[in-house]
Amino acid sequence: MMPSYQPLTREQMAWRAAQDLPEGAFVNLGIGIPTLTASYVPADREVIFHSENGVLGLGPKPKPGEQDENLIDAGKNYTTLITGGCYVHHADAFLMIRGGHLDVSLLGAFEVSETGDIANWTTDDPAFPPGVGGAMDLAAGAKEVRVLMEHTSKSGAPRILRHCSLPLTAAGVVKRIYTNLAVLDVTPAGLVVLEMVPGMTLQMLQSMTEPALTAAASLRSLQPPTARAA
Amino acid sequence: MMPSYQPLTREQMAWRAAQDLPEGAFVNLGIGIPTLTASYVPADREVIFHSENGVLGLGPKPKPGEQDENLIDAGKNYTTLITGGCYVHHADAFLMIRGGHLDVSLLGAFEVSETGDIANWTTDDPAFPPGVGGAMDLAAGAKEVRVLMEHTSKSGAPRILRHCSLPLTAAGVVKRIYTNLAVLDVTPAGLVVLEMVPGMTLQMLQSMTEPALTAAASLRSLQPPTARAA
Amino acid sequence: MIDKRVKTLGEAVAGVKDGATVLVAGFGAVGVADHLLEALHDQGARDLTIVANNAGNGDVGLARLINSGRVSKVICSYPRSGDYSAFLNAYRSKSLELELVPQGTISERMRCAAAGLGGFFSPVSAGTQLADGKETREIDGRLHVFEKPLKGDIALLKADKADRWGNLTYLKSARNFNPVMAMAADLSVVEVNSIVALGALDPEAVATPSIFIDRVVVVGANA
Amino acid sequence: MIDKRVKTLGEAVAGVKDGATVLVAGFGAVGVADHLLEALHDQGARDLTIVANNAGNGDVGLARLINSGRVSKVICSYPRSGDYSAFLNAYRSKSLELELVPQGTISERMRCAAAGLGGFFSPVSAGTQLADGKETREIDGRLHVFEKPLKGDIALLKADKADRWGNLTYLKSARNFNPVMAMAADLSVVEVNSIVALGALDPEAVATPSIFIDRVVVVGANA
Repeated sequence: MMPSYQPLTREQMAWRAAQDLPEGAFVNLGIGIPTLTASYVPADREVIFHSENGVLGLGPKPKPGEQDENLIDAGKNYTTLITGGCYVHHADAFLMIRGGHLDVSLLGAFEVSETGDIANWTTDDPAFPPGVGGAMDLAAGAKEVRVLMEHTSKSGAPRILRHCSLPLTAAGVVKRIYTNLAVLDVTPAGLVVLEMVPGMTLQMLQSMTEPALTAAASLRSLQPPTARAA
Repeated sequence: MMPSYQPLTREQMAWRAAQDLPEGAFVNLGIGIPTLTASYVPADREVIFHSENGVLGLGPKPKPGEQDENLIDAGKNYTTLITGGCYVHHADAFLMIRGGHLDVSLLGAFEVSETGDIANWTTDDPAFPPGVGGAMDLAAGAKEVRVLMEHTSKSGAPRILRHCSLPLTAAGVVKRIYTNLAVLDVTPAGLVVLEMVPGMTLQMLQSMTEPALTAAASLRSLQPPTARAA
Repeated sequence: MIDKRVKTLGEAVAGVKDGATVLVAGFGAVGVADHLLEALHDQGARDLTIVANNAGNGDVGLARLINSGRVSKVICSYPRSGDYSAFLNAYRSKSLELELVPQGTISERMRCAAAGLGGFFSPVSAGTQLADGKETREIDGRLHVFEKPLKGDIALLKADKADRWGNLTYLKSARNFNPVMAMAADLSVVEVNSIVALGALDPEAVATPSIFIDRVVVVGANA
Repeated sequence: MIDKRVKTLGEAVAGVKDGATVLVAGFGAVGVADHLLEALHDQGARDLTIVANNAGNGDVGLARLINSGRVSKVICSYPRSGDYSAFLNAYRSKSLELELVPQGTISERMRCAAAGLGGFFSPVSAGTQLADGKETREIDGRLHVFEKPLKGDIALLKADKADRWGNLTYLKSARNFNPVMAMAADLSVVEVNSIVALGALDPEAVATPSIFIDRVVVVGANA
């Protein structure tokens, strides 16, 4: 039987995460889907994006021909600086991360546990060297760590687990999870579902999630404006 | 019997210490006699003076009427910045001190021991609160710590001792001592006298110094140009 | 629109609670937020722990807070500077506790807190009275002392220029403790000589990035 | 007269010994001292430990040193960036050891060495594979890992402008690791786009003060 619901696209996921970034927030966007989030911040809000390589106030991608070879983001793509932004060195950039100066760190992940553990730095493939970059700093340091990821693997296996199977990036840090199916909060009482895509039931969502889910009293539909979606 | 020697003035002591500051050296001058040293650096040498309050490249005192209320030295006197100098914040100013980036830290002292212990921060007077300022940082951090002080107390008691009687600022750090009577090196074999004022004998100097003194093979006369002295 | 400007000194120091730890920038009389200190006096919070390099002069600013019995502890490197009679009287009457910390250790402990670290080992003060009771460790043949992070509830800062986001520049040696304290407090409040348009400060020369600043108030001729 | 300028890239890297620890600034291809890395290749030192964020690309710079068998260890946060085949081949053949360190911990360990400290406790990596074998401590209810200072024998830096004393400014995100590595090496060598007169750099905007720099060489159009 075909599912009666439509998972969010990557752009819609990014749109949803962007709605929760408050006015004036300092935010670090992880590489991957989180990076897309910058485009969906409501136009009347000022949100300041931080890049681990010493840029506070990342702007949109430069227009073709206007790239500056000395201005890249954490994904090593050309970027711009918004008015009011500034440059700092690496130790200061990570002081901002580790010291709790970022309001939100929005990360991609392979797995998240029901207690907020996150695994996003290695698949432990012995054929390749591991790489950690700023992942552990970003997971450990921000005032609030949020994850943006597909709800299940390509084969349909849950990625929200009782315990992460992959090596941890940090333990007990994730507060909110945005997936292509739902928005969930990690609480001391377990995972609470705040929003689900139209047509999704708690039972269906539970079948794709390892730990027990509870519906929030305010449970509502996760419906991004289709006009914004790619 | 009157002594047959003439102790150095404070200015002459400062002159002597200045002669040992090499071209290109980064130097911190402690409050008191060490501060006077800046005026006696040979004109053909560039020596860069560091101030704990975030000034790298302290210049001479400003002329009357040219004081800048935002530019003071560690002694809280108005100062100037030389061409090529720059400003840093306190954590960076002390990173320079503690991290061994200063070539010479020239300190005043109450007492120095034969193993290079220094006491210069408190007389332990219970009637007054203690104050340490940057003394312990400066004594612990520079590549070479040198002391500039009167050889004896006003009452004639030795201030170069087997063990300091006053609370220590740092242990085993002093490499050279300039007094109003002599220049001495602290070596693993004990105190070695490099220079003495004219008319001084090793026996007389020993009588004013608690630990045993050895004369350097190159022992010579400490004779500042009187024209420079105040 | 992000706008950290507040109109009055009262708004700038609003909310300081009794028992708060207050980071007071400056070295001697330079780089000190004189107006914010007076406003804190008016605000009324008591039982304050003050972190500063010195301990106040005359009967203004920090000294006035001490004279008014509002300070229960001072963490500083050098209380004996200028006319420090306010501190001296309180110290002698034991109405105030002194924690004496080497100047570089004070600034490093605040940076440690700012950087989200749990403490560090320093060779400074090892083997001295100021290390009494502290954990020590020999590292690479040298004795070190364990120092803990030092965080403020509020920092009172003085800068030259600010924009509405709170990016700051300073004047000469008035920089001193300001950038470090700005990073090390939950609430960082700055008095400035002037506000400039967003983008007017050179992005290569911002000394305190906006992320560390919460409130900005103009003082002096431009207020 | 202090003059840290050297005329050739060969002079700039003279004296690097076999077994040296080399701090290589840059993030991706930005802020990397490409010319100094090539000069180090020509200079010939072997058995190098490289500290960098990434592990080289293609067959230039750091990758070329690796391909030439000159690197025995890489301390980095993210070797898998771009065409990292040089590193990958050496890693697979076990001719090179990898010490993987979180990016903020690398920069903080270098700052720790620069600041003359003996180590620090960090919450980053606590409870993960990268903390295996490291001392841990619970501080304020949170697990921390003890991290040691990381010092270089030489730092290879890239800046925009320098004066003859070695004061430096950078361009935009090319600042990255450069100021930290400049502070953390016994010998700090920088390639710059241009030399300016002493006093031409704004004293409020010097990003690396002269005290940290030993040799300056001009590269590119102004060389």
